Amino acid sequence: MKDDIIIRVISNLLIPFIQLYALYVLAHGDLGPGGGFQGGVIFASSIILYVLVYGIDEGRKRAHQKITDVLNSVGVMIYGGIGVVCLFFGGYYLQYGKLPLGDLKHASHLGIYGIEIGVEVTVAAVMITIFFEMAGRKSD
Amino acid sequence: MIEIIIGKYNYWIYITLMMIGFYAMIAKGNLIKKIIGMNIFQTAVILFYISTGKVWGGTAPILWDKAVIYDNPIPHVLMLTAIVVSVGTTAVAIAIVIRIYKEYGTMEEDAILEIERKQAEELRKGNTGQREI
Amino acid sequence: MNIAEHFPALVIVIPLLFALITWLAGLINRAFCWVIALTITFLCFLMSFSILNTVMHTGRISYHMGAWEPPWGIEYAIDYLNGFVLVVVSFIAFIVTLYSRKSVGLEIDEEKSPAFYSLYMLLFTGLMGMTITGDIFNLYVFIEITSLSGYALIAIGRRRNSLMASFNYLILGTIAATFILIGIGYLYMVTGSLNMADLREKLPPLYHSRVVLTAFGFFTVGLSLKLALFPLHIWLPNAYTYAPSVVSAIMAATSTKVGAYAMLRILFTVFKVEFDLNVVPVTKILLVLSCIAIIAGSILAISQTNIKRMLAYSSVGQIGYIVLGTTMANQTAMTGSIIHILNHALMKGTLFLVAGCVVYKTGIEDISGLKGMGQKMPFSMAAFTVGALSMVGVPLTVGFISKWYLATGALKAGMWFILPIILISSLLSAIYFWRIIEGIYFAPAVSSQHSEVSTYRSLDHHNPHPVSRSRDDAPPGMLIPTLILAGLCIFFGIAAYIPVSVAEKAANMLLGGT
Amino acid sequence: MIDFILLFFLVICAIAAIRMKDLLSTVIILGAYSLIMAVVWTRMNAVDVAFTEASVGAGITTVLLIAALSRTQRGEENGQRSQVRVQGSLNAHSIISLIVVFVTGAVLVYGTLDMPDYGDPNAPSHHHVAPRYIKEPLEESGVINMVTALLANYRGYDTLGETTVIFTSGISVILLLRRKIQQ
Repeated sequence: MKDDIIIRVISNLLIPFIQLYALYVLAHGDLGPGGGFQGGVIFASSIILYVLVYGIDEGRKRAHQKITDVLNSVGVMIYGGIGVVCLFFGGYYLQYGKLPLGDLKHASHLGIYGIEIGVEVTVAAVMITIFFEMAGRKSD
Repeated sequence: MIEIIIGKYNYWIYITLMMIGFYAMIAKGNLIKKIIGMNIFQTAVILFYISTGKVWGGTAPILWDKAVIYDNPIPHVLMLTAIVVSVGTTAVAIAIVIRIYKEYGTMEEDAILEIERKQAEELRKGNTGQREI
Repeated sequence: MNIAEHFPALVIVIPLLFALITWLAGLINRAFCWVIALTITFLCFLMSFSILNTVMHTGRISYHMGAWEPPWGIEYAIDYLNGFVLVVVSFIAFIVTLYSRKSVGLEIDEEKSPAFYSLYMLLFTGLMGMTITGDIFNLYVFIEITSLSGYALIAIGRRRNSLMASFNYLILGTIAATFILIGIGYLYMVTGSLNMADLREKLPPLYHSRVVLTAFGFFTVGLSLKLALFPLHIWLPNAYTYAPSVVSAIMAATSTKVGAYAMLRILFTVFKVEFDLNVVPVTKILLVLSCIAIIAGSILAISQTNIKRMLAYSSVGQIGYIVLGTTMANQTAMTGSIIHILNHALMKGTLFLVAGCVVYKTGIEDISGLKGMGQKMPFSMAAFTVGALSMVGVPLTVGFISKWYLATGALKAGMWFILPIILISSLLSAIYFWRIIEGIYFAPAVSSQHSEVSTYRSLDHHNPHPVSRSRDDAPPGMLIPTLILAGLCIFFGIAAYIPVSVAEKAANMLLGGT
Repeated sequence: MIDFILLFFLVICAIAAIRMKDLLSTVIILGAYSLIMAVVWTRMNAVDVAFTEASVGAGITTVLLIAALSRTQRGEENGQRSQVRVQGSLNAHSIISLIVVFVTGAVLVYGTLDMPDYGDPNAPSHHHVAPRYIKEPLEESGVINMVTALLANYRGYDTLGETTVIFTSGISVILLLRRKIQQ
């Protein structure tokens, strides 16, 4: 579809906003609906739109296989790692209150942000990976 | 009787949807149809959970005033997990179906079983032939 | 921080995090994957052992995730029963991992091995998580982790049949998990709680509520599907037959056992034993089903020609034994059931590992291909014989111990008709195992170049002289784990008091004692 | 009233989705079904769940199913091959399935009879552990969205499991579909 100028221009215009919206959804998970999971899916959808317009090979240049492969596990590792850090500060697993980030309220708030980022990274990377693996040509 | 039907209408719808999805999962021969049935089936159960969390007059569970009645947030949280699980299962199922299509050239359960049966028969013939020698 | 205090969390979190690290390390160097998996499973075994030790001395451990006390947060509750199952699962996983290097090297494409080991670790994590958790929704989450990794691991078997086997398992597994989810929802609806211990306290006044009865029904059906109780076992034979050897071994040895454990939890911890006996006739239904499973599993096993399929059907029968003991609701039979979780894991593990050795060496999966293997692979076949004798229930093996406890329990419960069932099933298993053992030791070797081999095309170069009778056993990396399991089949057959002492306490606890 | 119409629509979409012969139409109808479901959940104030369903059910799942169709085939085969294969056995299978489905449905209906009514504020589930989550999210977690507080804090461990499920499915798909040479 990359020959169609209307589609190309509109999608070029939209993709940054979709990605920005994904971050907004992540950042506002504490105030309103949304959070890492929804943000991750929205982020992945921007890449999917890019692939639909420019094709798989172009898309792979933007989202390298190596990078998504690594990010797949980095997200969960951020999440699990925050839990382990809580252990080091004398708390139970995932007890954000023990993190040295201020009082209970602040520490929890930041801890929640941390894990939401982890979720977002994994979800976005996995969704992109799954899409790329499935969207092959019929022959292969 | 009428109160039961009206008072629980959401639950009746959930049961209907669940039955439709369940039927598609076990009775349909096409593998993609099975996956679609699976989605309907899981979504129906999510509808049930969300219904249990509803309180008449309640508002969305985002705190702005402690005096207000809120809906029960627990089912919402549990169902976020369930949706994620459902998309994960769907992705793996689709991956398996793509592989099946590549190997068998069809997505119809009966046709695949037929191919497998023939293959097993040939194998058995081959085996007995070997043994006779 | 006192590290031992956090073992309950770490025993899950460490394999989980290292499943991710395995994947990352595999991108750098594929050889790391196996090393990491081996180290971590061994570490988990040590931690589980330490947890069980603590439980034996101080009683039930409760670990609060995020320090939220139950029922608000998620609780990990370890008592005699799941402490025991944890040790069994982590030990078997360690042995199978030790075994896996060569076998995976042969059966899985090399570039896929990082993903394979990562999923293998996730399967292990899921099984451990199902065992340790004290929260009913957390149980569902771990069931899904286990199932998803299981589907993928089965689907990469060498033959294309594995794909359909995996897909059927996926459909039935999703039905099972969703049924369990419905059960959780119904219980939550009338109690407002998701914590198992809390549900136990809150449920008795509601025992006659239709909602609770429905929830119970859905739990029972869902878990029966997961642990493959007789009429719901249809996914199991194909899945175990076509999965890679390592996957068959770990799933046959642990996954159904953990399913059985989850069933025990729901039947006897979430619900009290009075409910199972007096309110619904569930123990009677399960009793009948498990008796049918025992007989039908053995009969179906006799007619099989593929060795893995035969073992899979025999698993169906053995699952019947585990369920059978729980239905009599007396301590002896319950002990038999719990001890059979260990014993069956040991003997089925041994047998599947031997099957993997044979596939590795010759590419043969057919029973007739085992003829004359006694000379060619003496150690593997000795392990097979031990496993087979154990399955039959010969004294001085673990199989005898389980059957002894089950039979005594049946007598105590006044259910005489169970004795002949156990006897008949032992005879039937003697028949199908004798057929093989006779072939192994007393029949001349046949040419193994029948068409079965052709499905293992890439294995041909491992098999230059298929008819050769000269000794050519599996490599030590595979043989040693197999022999360890076989040795334990005998060791725990003689020194049975070690596991029995734990199992008795667990049984007592499940039946309402302290 | 609008709730009834939406729910009615859901049932129609579900039936249409499994009756259609053209698989692409089926997938699109499933997307519509998910979207209506998201609207229903918004009406029930489950905003987070609705958001997720709209992005996942109506979005990603549809995309993945269409990707699968593009690599396989579009029509459900009911042609020559399947017409010949014994009609009788097919029907027997359908009948057994129908029986199983109706038994399940009957059990669920039986269970539903004793349930608290839809929206009943006195239902036990609203009074055991829920009040704490509703009262304290700001003090104990520093956020005002109770769902986020519950998801990330009180039941944060479940969410770790959930993220692991996603990771598992990603690795599974790689294991199943990744081709050997990637240049």
